[in-house]
Amino acid sequence: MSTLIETRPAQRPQDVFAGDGRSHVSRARELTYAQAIQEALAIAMEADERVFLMGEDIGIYGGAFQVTGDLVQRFGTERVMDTPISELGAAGVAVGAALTGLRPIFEFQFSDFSTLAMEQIVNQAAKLRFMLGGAVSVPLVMRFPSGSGTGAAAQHSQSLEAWFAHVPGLKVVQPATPYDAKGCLLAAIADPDPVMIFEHKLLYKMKGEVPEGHYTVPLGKARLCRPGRDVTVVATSIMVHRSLAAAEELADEGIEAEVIDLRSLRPLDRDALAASVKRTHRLVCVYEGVKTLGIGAELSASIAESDAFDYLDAPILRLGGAECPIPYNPELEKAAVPQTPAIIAAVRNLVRGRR
Amino acid sequence: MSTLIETRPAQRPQDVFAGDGRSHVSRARELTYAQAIQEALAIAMEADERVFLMGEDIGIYGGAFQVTGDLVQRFGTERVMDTPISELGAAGVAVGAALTGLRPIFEFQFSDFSTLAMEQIVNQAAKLRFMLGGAVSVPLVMRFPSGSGTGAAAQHSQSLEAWFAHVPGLKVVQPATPYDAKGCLLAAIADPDPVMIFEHKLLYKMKGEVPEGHYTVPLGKARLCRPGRDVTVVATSIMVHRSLAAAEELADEGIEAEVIDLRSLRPLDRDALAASVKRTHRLVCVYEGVKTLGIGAELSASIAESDAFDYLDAPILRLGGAECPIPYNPELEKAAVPQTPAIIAAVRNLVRGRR
Amino acid sequence: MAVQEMKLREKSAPARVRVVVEEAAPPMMPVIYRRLSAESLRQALRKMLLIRRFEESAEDAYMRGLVHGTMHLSIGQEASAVGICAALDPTDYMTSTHRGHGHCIAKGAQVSRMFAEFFGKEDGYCRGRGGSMHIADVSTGNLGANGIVGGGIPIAVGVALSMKRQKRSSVVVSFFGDGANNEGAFHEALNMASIWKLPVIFVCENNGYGMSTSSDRSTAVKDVAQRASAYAMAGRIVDGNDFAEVAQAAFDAVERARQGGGPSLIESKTYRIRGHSRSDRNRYRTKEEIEAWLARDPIGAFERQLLRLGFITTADIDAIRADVEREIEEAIAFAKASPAPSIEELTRYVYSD
Amino acid sequence: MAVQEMKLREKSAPARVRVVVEEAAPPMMPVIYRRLSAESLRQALRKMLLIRRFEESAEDAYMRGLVHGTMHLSIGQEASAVGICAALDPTDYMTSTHRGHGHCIAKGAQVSRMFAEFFGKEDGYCRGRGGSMHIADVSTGNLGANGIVGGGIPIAVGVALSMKRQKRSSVVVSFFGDGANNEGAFHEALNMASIWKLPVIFVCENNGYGMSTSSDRSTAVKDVAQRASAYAMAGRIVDGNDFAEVAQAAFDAVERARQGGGPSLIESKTYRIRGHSRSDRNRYRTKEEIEAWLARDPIGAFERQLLRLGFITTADIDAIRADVEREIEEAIAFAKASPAPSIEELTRYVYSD
Ligand SMILES: Cc1ncc(C[n+]2csc(CCOP(=O)(O)OP(=O)(O)O)c2C)c(N)n1
Ligand SMILES: Cc1ncc(C[n+]2csc(CCOP(=O)(O)OP(=O)(O)O)c2C)c(N)n1
Ligand SMILES: [Mg+2]
Ligand SMILES: [Mg+2]
Repeated sequence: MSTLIETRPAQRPQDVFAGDGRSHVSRARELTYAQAIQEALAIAMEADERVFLMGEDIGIYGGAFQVTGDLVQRFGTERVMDTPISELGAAGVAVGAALTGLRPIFEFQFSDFSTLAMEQIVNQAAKLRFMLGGAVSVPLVMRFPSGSGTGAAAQHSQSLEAWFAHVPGLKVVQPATPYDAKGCLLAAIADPDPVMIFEHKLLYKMKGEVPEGHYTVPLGKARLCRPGRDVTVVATSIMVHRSLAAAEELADEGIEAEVIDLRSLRPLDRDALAASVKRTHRLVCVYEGVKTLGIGAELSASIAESDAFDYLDAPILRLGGAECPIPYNPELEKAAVPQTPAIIAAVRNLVRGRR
Repeated sequence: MSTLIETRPAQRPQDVFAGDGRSHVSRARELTYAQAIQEALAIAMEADERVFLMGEDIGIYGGAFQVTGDLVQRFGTERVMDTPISELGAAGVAVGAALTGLRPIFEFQFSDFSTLAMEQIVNQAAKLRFMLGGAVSVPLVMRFPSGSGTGAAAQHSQSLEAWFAHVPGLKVVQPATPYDAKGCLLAAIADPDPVMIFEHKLLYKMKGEVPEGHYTVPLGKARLCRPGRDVTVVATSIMVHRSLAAAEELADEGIEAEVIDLRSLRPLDRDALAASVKRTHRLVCVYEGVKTLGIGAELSASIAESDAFDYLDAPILRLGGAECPIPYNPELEKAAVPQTPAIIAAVRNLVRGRR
Repeated sequence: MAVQEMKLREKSAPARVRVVVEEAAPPMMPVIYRRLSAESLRQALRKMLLIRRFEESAEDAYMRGLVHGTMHLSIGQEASAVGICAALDPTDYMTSTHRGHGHCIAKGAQVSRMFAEFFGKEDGYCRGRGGSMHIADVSTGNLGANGIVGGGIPIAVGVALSMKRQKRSSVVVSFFGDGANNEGAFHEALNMASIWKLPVIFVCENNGYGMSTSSDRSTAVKDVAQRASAYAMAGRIVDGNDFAEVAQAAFDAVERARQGGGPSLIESKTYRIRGHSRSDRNRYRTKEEIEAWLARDPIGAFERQLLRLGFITTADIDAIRADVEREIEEAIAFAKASPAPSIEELTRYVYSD
Repeated sequence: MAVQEMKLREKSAPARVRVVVEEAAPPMMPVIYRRLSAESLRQALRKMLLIRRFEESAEDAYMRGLVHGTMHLSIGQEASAVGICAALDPTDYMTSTHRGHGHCIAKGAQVSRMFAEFFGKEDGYCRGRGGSMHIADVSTGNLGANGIVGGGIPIAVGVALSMKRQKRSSVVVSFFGDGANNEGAFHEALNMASIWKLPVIFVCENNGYGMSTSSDRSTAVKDVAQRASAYAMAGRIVDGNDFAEVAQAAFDAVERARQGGGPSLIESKTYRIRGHSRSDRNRYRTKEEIEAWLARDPIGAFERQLLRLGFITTADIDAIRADVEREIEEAIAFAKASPAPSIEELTRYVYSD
């Protein structure tokens, strides 16, 4: 029952595989996460006329987080379209375009504004294919800058990915590295169904190796970042890095944590997780979304109902966001989501049997 | 660590307690779930001028499910306000009214249309008090007719309560009986914070004992519907009844299932659930929302991380909605959500150790 | 009813609003009929009759328990659906509403597959997954009814963007009701269509009510067409029960759209004779109001007009009616005989895979 | 700039649009000044100066790392905020925007508690939980800035409903930008305010851009005020850099609202001198444009006018400026000294209990 998990390092050139003939393996360089996304967008637009970008201030402004940068200079305003501040309507426009031959990539300026477009995303994009008995498909990509840590307070700092992962018809990914940011985006663009990509704002400036050219990271596959025998730590997005940092420190204490980057929330790589838990017998889930009903709830429940249950030597822990909106004050803001010391303490206590 | 769980029967007259002086204990009669809600609305409006109703077609039409019925005749169009088809704006109107002295009760015609109002519900109603450091409160009640079984297909049959339960600042209840429908609603109206009430459309015609007059059911408390030693079945809304039916049949086979009606999704009565699991050593969660990241995920994870984990003799099972939109065809529609035979089979297999 | 066109000032022009009211009664022979062959007029009548009989038969099937859920019938609104679609090519697109049976037929769908859908069968347009509220026929450009009021409007704008970007000459019609015009989606969609000059025709079928709520009680302006001015768009009111008037407006708007002139808003004033849905107890309308509109039945009026103008004979009409009857009967038989979907395929069509 | 008022036809009146354009230049002494005491005019100037210095000091504090996150400064828009609020009583309400510092001060907030909020302190108006984007002062009726563009507009309508229902005489002002007018929330809110005749004044501060996107590229009509006609509402354009013009429109609209005459839309044409937020690289505007608007600085113009009309002397102005300077300094000192919230209280204020 175990399944494909990639091994470290995260950015192996051999991850690059031929997707559609245009792909080629090539040297990896260091790019930031934002640059990696921009490169993916450029590659896709270069290769396929149908691909275009929509969003607020993604043109001359370059996007609120400078992800689209200078793409408008290169591809023009027809393919890098600034929309009015009309999230619901613009999402509907993207759905209509996707239904009839185009491949829109929609940037929400902040993931929080998805609250205005849930109708189009959830009732239309996610369900149209099913409701019409397969007569259509909706090849739509949406990008959501998410998460806290920028001092932008409660309405600009949410991590809402769990909502989307609750919705059949959507695919939901949360790349944690520049490599995955590019590869998942290219996979999403090639996908015939709506794919929601949650990008952490604090990751945009993070650097990592990114191969040139076209490659894809398969949607729905978790990634093994660090093998370990004592406990499985499954994390998403920025929490992958905090969990890896925690694992380094724990190693000094003799605790070997296996760190898994979930990468995809729907489909969910349940088998990979179960296989890891069968090896380590302990599970800690780390995520930034509100703890209650955040992705960790599903991960925990998935293991608790699987045959990995019998291998568990300890309760399944979750470290998620606090049960409050994200506060403005920087100290409160930090306290509202898992930080490395909290991960270390939780894992240590679990492995040492102190609860 | 165990906590208050009420004992059966569900509709004990002694549940009635003095809430605010206007309450009185009285004889219970049979009312439908819809009538029970209507009675609660009438009592609250009679007692408190600030209470008023907003929604689409709740006036002369009486509501899509005849919940408001003839209330407009009794209270006039100022207090039973038909709104234009403007869910986002009308939700904002409710927030503004709640902020400044009124007590709006907002009916979504179908819970699916909440997708249009997530902005106001999640960014404003849920967060305003926090964002303003306690300077305001938002005493707002929203009612959401939910669930499948009416042949209304994918955009009129969703069970989205888990989304709301993921949002700190909201309270979320799902009454399963006429008794609770009335008592939870009266508690919600008295509550200073936003309360979201998810009502199952198939329950509206269900009859049950409902005391006259004012009483409240505390928000955040689960209800023990049926004691049992072999397994805890925790269910929400209509699944409570299917679980009770399953328990009756299972009793014939010698399996005694303890059935808990969760009633409230936020706050969540984790202690009551843990106490029950410690007694029964097994847990099955039954809910209609999509299985992945539905409320059962949180229930399972909550037990798996608690000290009740050590009492578990078997994996924690979840029966939730299928991973698809609700189909129109009636047979497919039934197959998309848990039905009594599936609950029986799952519980039986779990208790008998067949997995 | 007089055609009323409000041309709104160009973006940079000085504030000035010109209101042109053509007061003259329609001429004996509507101008638009010069563009339509006698055969196409007969076909239009046939479609209107087919819609009427489809709706009545669907209602009947519902009573017999063959149809699950609810239905929103468009009886009384046939001229609006057929008049608009008369101006469309098969390659043009449409988004429709919960009250979408008429639009679907008008755009060219087969009633056999529509009935099959209503009966929840595999031969249905949605393989039994969608039902009445999601009836669609992608092969004729109908992207579907929609359970969400206003949900189709921005989608139509996206389709129009797609056509323009792909340099395809297709235009898009977005049907919606008077109730829908108070949704934010309406506002956002019309604004975007206008700034991007997209080939979309917004058709508001104003039947006076959104469910039980009259336009008076829900919409701040008397005529939805007035709102066109907020988008620098042409807004036009037509008698939705008059095929010729609807068709004229549709041809004009489609022509404008195809020539790159951008979007238009047509308000088609009409009436739904039946209740909102199957559960409507009709408490919010008077018998007199309904009867007055029954007297303005679009099909009867169209028949009389075609007879008067010599496009058709009573024998022709009888033949068409009989033909429609036969088509409906065969369609129902087909639908009944169609297989039900397999429970094994419950989660099929969620993803493309 | 000429005052332009478009009165739209009543719902049931025949189609007719009257456009009244008052072409005359403002008289030497603005009419509205007859209603305002010399003292209140000096106070208005003081508030404008206080806003300006607050913004500059906040910017400075941001550079020094005292302010977390981002900020949206309203430098250049002071006359709009103060002109509108001049017509309001302390019991009147307001909803504001992400660019809300000026509104907050204009409505009567203390800059000390505002700085404390920006510094994330317990004495802040939001106890350090909200920051710039949620700055509020409920005691003076300011229900808060809002991080969601358009988010406050329907809330304002709800407050107005609340006032009407409770028979309180308060009115509500809803500030929003030109960008916000393309949100569905704007449409839905204005429609409801109109059908229910609520005492709300919608104030669109049109500074030409929503972030980098000019009105031209995002809004189908040239003037947002034109959209009032879609809600049978009075729409009025004012020079947002001219205190008197703004105040006149505000007094008129407030009077109408208080007397039960329903809502109005005021479009206040202005300009933000700084970038959209702290991260703006200003790629979308020309230096010339910015300089042209700098020459139309609302504060300088107001000072000159008050001097010319004899309401104030240069010595007065100097005294006010010095006084403002002192207030700002003391406020910053207060804010710095204020305690930080306790981490223990992280989840406090989520619920009332
Ligand atoms: C977003 C949304 N809100 C409410 C409803 C419920 N509903 C369905 S049809 C309808 C009335 C629509 O009125 P109108 O747009 O005038 O269309 P008509 O039914 O008159 O054809 C309502 C309120 C819905 N389906 N979707
Ligand atoms: C719903 C929503 N969409 C987008 C944003 C991001 N955003 C913040 S301010 C702004 C521009 C607003 O423009 P306008 O309404 O004209 O106000 P201004 O900034 O010019 O004062 C944008 C796009 C947001 N905060 N909320
Ligand atoms: Mg209607
Ligand atoms: Mg602006």
